[in-house]
Amino acid sequence: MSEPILQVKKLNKYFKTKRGLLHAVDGVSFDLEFGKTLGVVGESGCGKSTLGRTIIRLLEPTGGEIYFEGKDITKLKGKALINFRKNIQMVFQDPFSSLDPRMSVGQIIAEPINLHKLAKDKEDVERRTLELMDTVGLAQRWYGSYPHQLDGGRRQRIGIARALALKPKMIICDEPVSALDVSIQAQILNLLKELQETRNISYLFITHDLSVVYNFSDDIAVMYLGKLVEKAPAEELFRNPIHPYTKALLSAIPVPDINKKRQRIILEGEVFSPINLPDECRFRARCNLRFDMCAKHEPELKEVEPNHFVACWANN
Amino acid sequence: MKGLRKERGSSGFWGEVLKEFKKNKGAVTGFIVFSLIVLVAVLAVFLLDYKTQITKINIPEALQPSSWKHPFGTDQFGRDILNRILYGAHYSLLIGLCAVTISTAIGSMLGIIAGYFGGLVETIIMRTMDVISPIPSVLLAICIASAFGQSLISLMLAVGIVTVPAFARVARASVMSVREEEYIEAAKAIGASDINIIVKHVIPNSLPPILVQATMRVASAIIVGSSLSFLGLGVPAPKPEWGGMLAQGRSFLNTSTNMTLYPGLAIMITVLAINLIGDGVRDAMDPKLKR
Amino acid sequence: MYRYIIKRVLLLIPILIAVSFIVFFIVDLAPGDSIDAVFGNELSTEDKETMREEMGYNDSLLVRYARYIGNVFKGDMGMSVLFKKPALELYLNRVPATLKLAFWGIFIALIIAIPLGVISAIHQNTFIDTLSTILGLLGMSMPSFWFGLLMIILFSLKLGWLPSFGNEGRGSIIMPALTVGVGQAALLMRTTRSSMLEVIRQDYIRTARAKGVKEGVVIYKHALRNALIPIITAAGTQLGIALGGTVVVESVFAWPGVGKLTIDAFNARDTTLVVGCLILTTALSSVLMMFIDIIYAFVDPRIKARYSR
Amino acid sequence: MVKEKLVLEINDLVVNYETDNGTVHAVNGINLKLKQKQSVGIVGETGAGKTTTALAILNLIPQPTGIIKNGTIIVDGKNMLTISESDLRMMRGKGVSMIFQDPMTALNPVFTIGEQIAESVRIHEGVSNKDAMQRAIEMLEIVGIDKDRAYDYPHQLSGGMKQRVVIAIALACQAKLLIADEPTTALDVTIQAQVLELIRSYREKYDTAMILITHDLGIVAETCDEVAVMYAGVIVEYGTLEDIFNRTKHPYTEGLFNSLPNIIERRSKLTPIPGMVLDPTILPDGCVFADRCSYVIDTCRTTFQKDIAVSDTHIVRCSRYQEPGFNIKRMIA
Repeated sequence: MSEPILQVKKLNKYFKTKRGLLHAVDGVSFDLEFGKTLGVVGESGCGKSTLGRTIIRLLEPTGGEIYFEGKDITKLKGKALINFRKNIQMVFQDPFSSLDPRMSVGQIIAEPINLHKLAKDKEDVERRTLELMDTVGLAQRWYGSYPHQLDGGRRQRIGIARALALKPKMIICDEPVSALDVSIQAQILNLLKELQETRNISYLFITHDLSVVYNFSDDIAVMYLGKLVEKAPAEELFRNPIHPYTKALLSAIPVPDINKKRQRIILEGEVFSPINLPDECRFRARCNLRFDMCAKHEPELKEVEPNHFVACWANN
Repeated sequence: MKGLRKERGSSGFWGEVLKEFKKNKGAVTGFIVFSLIVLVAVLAVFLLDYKTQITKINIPEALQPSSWKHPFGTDQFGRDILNRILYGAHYSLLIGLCAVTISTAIGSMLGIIAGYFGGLVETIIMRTMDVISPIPSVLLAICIASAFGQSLISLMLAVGIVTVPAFARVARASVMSVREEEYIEAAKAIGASDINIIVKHVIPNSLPPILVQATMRVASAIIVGSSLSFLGLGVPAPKPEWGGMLAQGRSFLNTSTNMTLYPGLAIMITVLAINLIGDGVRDAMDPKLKR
Repeated sequence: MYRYIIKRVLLLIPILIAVSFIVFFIVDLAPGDSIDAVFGNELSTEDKETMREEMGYNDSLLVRYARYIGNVFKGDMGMSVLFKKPALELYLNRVPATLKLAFWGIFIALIIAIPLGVISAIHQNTFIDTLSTILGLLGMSMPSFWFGLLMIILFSLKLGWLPSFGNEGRGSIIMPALTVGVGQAALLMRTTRSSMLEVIRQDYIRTARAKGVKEGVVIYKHALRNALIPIITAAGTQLGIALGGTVVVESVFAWPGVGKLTIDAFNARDTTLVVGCLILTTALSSVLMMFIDIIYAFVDPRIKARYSR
Repeated sequence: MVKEKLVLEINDLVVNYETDNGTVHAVNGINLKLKQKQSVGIVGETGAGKTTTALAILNLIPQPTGIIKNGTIIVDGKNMLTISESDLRMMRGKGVSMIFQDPMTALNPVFTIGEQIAESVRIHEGVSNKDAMQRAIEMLEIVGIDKDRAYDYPHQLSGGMKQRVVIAIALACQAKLLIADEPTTALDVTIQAQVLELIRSYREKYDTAMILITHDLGIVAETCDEVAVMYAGVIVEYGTLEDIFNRTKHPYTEGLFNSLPNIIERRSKLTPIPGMVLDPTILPDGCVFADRCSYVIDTCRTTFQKDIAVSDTHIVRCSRYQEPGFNIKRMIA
């Protein structure tokens, strides 16, 4: 196995709030292989977006380490940080607010080229911009248009083109299709997949949509209240979910198929906010199998089958 | 439901604002009237002679009613009220425009800095504003105007300074909401520096509320300016400032309504025109209020 | 809730101290002093100079300010040179008249503005809306002192219905209060209209209609209650402005309030009185603003929750 | 066929919005019938006219931009578009009630949740304040919220709980017809499962007819008897679950299925529908889907096929369906 492109070790990101310390990301560790996709799933407020933003250093980590191609990037500053960002880019969730409404499509895509002075002259900038528009399937006639004149799918293509401009090795996709209609969603997912095949880009793919992540990822990590509770290859996770939360999550997906009837597990209660957590399993309150240990300590992520990691006392 | 318009390279934000503005009848009327006032103000300064036509005392012709010779009549010194109003236009316009330029420049700069950087800088700036803003603005303006002596410049400064906190607040709020947008994060992610982000993304996007505020404030600055002159703290007589002319008219309410009626009407029309423009600018920039 | 009020009151103290310094500083910049203004021709230059020395006028700004603020904490705001009475007493004598004027003004403004704004919003883009929008613009563009003078010409001089000055006599409050109120009514009407328009589009209004709630109840119970928050803010600000802004109106109608007192003090370069008036007026309007903030809590449970934390 | 009493009958409904950018053709002639106990899922993407249809049933189209150009909507024998204002009010909440999409904004922030439920009861049952409140508390228990929370304000509740309150309001007067407009779109999957279960068990108890509006075919498969597939303000295909899921006839329905990432069978590539949604201000002469359809022929661009009955239960609007041997190639797992 080759060296992973990204290694995250015991990463923490806490926020101070009025009611206490919010553990948005709490001791998350994982590796991402070259050219592969790791899907991170979880419900709103589980910290998956914070995780992505901390890795690309839009947020300062509270603790832990991030290695990119074997290099520690946790504490990079100034120029070094800006240079690091050429390698790792981000596609955002909201195709409305992630594009500056005052800039035209051309200007938005050209911005990274200009910032890093990748082009020789103005014509070169334009040529590269148009090339990028071609790559993401955006007709050249949109070059001078403004984001609000385009629909969600096209806007998301602009975001992807902007991320590609720096020829990154890795892209963090933060819910890139959740604001889009299904027919457009499929277009964007196919585009991302194509780019991975032709350019060998690695993805960290953050989403709440399990069917999307199943289709798109090689490995899937399930997050609950800031912690990874299960991680396994996609097929394995869907065939053999072990953590009770993963089981419930999978059974809750409505399946557009009337020929297969499934048993549904309905969880009690709601997702809590991860503020001032006691030392106990954070899923305990909603879990259907509570052991004594669950109330005493937080379970660690352990490999229970090859490549299949679970944090649950039931499997220890 | 958003229509997908398919025109290539359209005009962008400012083009759309202009288009919206042009659709607004009131705003266009306001703009035309305001342009005429500006034109009149400039022409009057050049064409009317200050010594002979504006300030020359001519007691025999005092307090005349409207006539062909003096359409708005004459004041207690026999001076033609129409001429004085035309000549006085530039005082009010200068006070309104300069005062707002001062407060917009200072206020929004402070607000942008406070909003973007936050922390201690923000605390210092905003606490200072908190100290200035509870002082009733007319009283503060009176204070400042009298501190700098009775002159046009001190009046502008006075009217300008009292609105600085308002601009700082608007600018800060605007910047803070822009700062939360994902495109700021996106710019950071592609490696843009703070200065870059402020100049290219934050300022252009936080401008609309500041501009709306500025337009509206020109109107109120003209009123505050003429109020101060009315109280005897503004442009000194015999200069024909509209507020000052009204103050003189007070002594002749019984004998000459003209002296009170016309200068006030002039203030009102000017302010109305600017308010119409302000409404137009606001509606054109704020898609939320449309429909 | 009580803790919040106490906190607010305590916060007011440092702000007022800072305000007093700024005012003290600015007033000090003004050329001339009260001794010149009051005794200009009666005393010789030397006599005036010894008087200044005795009264501590020649000390540095900071020394004078420290002395002043020290006295203020003892309840002494100094003596007015002009009236030869304590500044605090003079001010307190005048406050009722100003409060009366400001409150009547805002009352008139509210009873005109809220119904008109609501009607305008629910009949958006109709004749009524256009008409009230135009009236609003006119009201906002009219200098209050001019409106006051026009009313004097019509109602006092031509018709002889109302007294043209002072706080005595029947109906003396009517014209000053209208003068204060009309401009504010215009502003408040615009706030009401836009706030109502915003609220009417909200989903919860649709929910209310879907329940089968009567249209009138939808507007006056579900919508107006939510729209009130910005209206209260605007009314509060207006009240604050009214307190300071009555200066002009008080001057037009020779209304014996604090505004007129301040102007008289100014003209006489009566520094002690000017500073006193400004600080007290600021304090008064700050306290009023605080009450407005507390009123919010009764309208909006979200704000109440924030306070009680 | 025996004429059954219908809960809802929509005939040739046309709704436009007059905007600054032109006339938006939101709903362009739809027909829909609903019997007691029956549940129909309306499926379609953004701008298909689903919500407009729902609001039209309650005669709640936003004024003054929204205009009902044509059609009748008969709920329980009453035409919602022509009855008097007071009759209409009595129908709203009692005859038809609606669950709105966004629980964050559907509740009035300045009233307690108990009060908001009780208001509906008070209007329709003519009971005292106290009894209405009692009923509101019962409703809260039915939707699984502790009765102590009746005096809470919406901001004190989580998103899932707010949606339960919205449901409680809709169910409070046991309306004959329930319209649920994307009731779970704003919610997390585990909460979505709770809410759907709640609606299902309630309907079972009271035999309520339901229209469920959603973009998620999975939810339809689990909660509805029949499906209407909408595109650009038109129902392009209508049928039972079996008809739509297993005997798909319209190319758009096919496209929807093929675009979906499937958790039963993992495919490496999805098959999206090419192109973008139709500009709603321009209504074409021909079929609304012609521009994106992979089976398009010249006639599709000039004439728009009327409804064709495939069977007693199955209707499709596609001119190519009549061609002998025409079949779409939907991949069925």
